[in-house]
Amino acid sequence: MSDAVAPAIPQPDTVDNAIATPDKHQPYDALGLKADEYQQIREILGRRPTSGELAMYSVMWSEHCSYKSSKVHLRQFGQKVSDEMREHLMVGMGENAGVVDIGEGWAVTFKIESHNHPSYIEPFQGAATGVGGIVRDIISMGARPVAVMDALRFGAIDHPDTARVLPGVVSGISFYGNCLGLPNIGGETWFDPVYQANPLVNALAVGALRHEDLHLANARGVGNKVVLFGARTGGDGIGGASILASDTFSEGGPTKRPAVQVGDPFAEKVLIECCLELYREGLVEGIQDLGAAGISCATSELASNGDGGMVIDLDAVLLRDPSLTAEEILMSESQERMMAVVEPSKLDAFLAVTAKWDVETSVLGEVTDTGRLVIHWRGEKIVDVDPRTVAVDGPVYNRPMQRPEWLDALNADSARALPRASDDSELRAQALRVLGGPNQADASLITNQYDYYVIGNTALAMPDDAGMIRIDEESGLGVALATDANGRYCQLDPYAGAQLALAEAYRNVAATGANPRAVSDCLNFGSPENPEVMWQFARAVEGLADGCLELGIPVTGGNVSFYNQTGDVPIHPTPVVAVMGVIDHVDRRLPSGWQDEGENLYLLGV
Amino acid sequence: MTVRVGVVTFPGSLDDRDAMRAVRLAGAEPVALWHGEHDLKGVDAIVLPGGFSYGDYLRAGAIAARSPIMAEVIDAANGGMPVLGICNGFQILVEAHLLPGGLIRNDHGDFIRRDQKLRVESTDSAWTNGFTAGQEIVIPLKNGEGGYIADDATLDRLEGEGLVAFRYVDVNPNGSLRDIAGLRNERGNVVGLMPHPEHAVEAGFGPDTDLAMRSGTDGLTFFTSVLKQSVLN
Amino acid sequence: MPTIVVEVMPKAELLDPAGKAVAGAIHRLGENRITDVRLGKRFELHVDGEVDDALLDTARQLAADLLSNGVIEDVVSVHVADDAHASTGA
Amino acid sequence: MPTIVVEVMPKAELLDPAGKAVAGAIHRLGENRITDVRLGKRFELHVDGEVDDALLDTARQLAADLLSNGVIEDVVSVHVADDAHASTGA
Ligand SMILES: Nc1ncnc2c1ncn2[C@@H]1O[C@H](COP(=O)(O)OP(=O)(O)O)[C@@H](O)[C@H]1O
Repeated sequence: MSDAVAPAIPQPDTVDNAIATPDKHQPYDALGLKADEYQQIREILGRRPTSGELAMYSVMWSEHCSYKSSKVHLRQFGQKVSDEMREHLMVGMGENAGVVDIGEGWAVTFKIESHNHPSYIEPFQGAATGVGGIVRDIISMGARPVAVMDALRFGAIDHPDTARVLPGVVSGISFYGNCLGLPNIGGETWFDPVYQANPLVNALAVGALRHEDLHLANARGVGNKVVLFGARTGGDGIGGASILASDTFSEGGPTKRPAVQVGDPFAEKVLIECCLELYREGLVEGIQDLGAAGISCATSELASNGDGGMVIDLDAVLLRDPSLTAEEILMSESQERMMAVVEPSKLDAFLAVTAKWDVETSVLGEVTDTGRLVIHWRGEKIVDVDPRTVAVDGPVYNRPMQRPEWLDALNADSARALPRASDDSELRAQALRVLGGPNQADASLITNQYDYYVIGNTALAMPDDAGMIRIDEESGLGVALATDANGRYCQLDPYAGAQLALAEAYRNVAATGANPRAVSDCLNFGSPENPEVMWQFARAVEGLADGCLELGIPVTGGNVSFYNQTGDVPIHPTPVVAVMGVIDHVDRRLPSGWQDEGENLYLLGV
Repeated sequence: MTVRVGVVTFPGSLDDRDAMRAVRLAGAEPVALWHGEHDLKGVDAIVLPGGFSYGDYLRAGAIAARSPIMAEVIDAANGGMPVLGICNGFQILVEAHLLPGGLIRNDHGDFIRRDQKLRVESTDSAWTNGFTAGQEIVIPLKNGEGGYIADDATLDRLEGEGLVAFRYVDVNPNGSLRDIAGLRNERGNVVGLMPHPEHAVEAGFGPDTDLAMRSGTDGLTFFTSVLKQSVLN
Repeated sequence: MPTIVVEVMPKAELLDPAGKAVAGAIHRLGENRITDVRLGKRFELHVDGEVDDALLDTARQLAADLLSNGVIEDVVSVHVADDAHASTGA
Repeated sequence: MPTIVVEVMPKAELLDPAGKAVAGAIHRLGENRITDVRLGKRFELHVDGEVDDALLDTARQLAADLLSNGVIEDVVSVHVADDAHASTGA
């Protein structure tokens, strides 16, 4: 904004105003809410929502944040569990990331998450901020992040757009992860034209913590302070919020609201060290990272998981762009921010630590026992909601499902129908063609851009089948991780395909000598409003849940990414499965390669 | 008496803990130093570790070179204290003008991580006296801005005075002029290099060797060299 | 040899971590009148021959398509350098 | 808000691989009148208040000491932006 044109003074849409003007038209549909969802919000509040409340509900009830289409299916992960699966589980599904006991007083938290759509729009920043987001999930559990992995799906290797997307994605992951000082210990790369306009960028982070350092994201303790720290809040990723902004501004309001976010790994590295020092000094009660839905998500989730009430003054949020409206501040997805709940007596010590790390901090408000999340801006009350209605009790859908009619024909059209090689040279040519395919090719063009040495605890990394990290330098205790998926198997049979992905990741971990212990998954599918996609999704979840029960390892968390499609054509169902295993001493690890001449080769299994 | 080796942490330092581990494995006592202080805590030698200090957004090492602790490091280096700059530490030394030339974006444009073969060109320094001249070693390299440049006159002087401490062998990974991987100063107390000796100090976590995977420990000699030197002094 | 200068800056509404880091360094040096810094790129395109309008158009096209990333950057200028502002081409 | 622009270029006699890579990309697009490219930096320093001579001197000092590395780079310009050449600060 230049000084010449003074920004219009936005008129906050207050709670009083909402009561006084019940019939004001609100652009709920442009924010992605359905008419009945909007109606439901009006019923919950007993009035129309303010535009700030509408902003919060719309982002929190989005598919991405509310899991409204997947919830009914994901429940199986919590239901199909045996005692064996519960034995090592310290924190299960539903928290920022699951936490698993690995013995000797150590625990590990890990999670895999997608950043598919942003990585198509702006590959470098999209992939970079994907790594940043998943790492913040890990920090928010009280853990020190110790490694990352990435599972990637691109379109055809010779398509010109792949030449834009792939280098951008890889250098974004490399840049962010390397700058954070987290070894990249493995992943996957796969090419298929179905991902041409919808690449998949799934990033995994793993962290380690002592049992006693476990932190959960909740706001307990009436009078405790709610503190926002890290990067300043800017207009990042709030393309949608501009709809509300233009509704709020009479004219001349801000128009340039980017849909992309720019990551600052340096800020995140400093934030990690700062958070770890805050934990070490015992200065936080609860903590939550800010990702999608930013302050809307952090305040409503912290309040829901705690004593139920919170009062916030939005004017205290440090802004990068002073022209932001309240709605935009609530929805901003600016990276590298965290929200903490701090006892008043520890606030000074808290501020001393953030000052030491040059991390900007502001106190936004405090925890109450009113059961209401109340937000003020410019002296007016603009939000007054039951936080659970925002964060927990959103809509849940049992979407129609239909087994695709084409499925039988696709399965019948097997490789058996293909002509066999008639002689040796043809066979040779076929074998070479398979071996020369991009999906069999050496991935080192990608993996050579990843630092796996940093921290000095990497026991296995690319080109091994699984990555392995030493957790305890004294005892040698470590964990191994592998991620796998095969969209083509899942297209043929999502139930079996998901199980095959699980089995492959499980084998890759077991083959290192580690004992598989827990699972995280990132479920990449097309639109849930397409009954065929919904059927694929349901079958894949069922397959994965049954498979986990069979193998005796629980799903501890993960992520669902819907709407991966080009026009009406969905991607192949691609559930990426990550398995984590434990090894008592990393010295006993088994690498994938031959170590010495004269060793024997055995083929095991069927 | 144990030798105390300071390792400076800047905001964005990444390999500081690894450098401390290397110091410990070499038999010395690591001492954590903080960028914002003027206190060298009476150490006998200093390591500037790898990482991305201040994000390396301006020029790698440029902002860190102007931090409070660097004023002390520069004084100490000028007084003869052994100082080793690894990767970002090398960039900081160059930005602080303790070593000549500059480090720019790799010629191929990408970050690269590889197990790198080096030739030890100079053993006349606090950090290389444990090697034999011409010895070939393998230590990990990982950088985005590792291309060494200087004008021809400077390069000729470095060669003529034997100040090139390490040269890349087989592969020049970043377009460094004359394959320069590391330098020492005239006095031999200050050494900087792009590859990471602290990642080749512990069998099982180092670079691959012909003997076994991840078994390389060639980096340990940097730290034992300075120990020997400090004990002699 | 004439030179076309292309200047590219990060979009004003986006975070510029590099500029932020430089501003931080400037403030630590005690200079607070400079409130904010943005760090962009400056290309010098050395031209063999005359710079005519057609070539300037080509340069504008290159600036938009190749030298900048329209999602996160703006081309703020494409102009022929007056000698004072161009570094001497080798 | 006034803006001081600082322009820094790699020294002409030194290698500039980034510029060379851009030149290569331009040639692959078929444009050969552009023979050589150098890639430097453009800083915008946003100033709170007036830009007086003292502040310009400070900026020149910063340009020489912090914003460039004299061993490998030249400061080619420190000037107050005319609006046409400054991106709009947020
Ligand atoms: N995108 C990626 N990120 C990190 N590591 C990767 C990536 N793609 C492949 N890798 C690593 O490269 C190695 C070879 O990968 P791949 O060819 O997929 O192995 P395999 O076929 O044995 O599963 C593995 O160690 C894998 O972890």
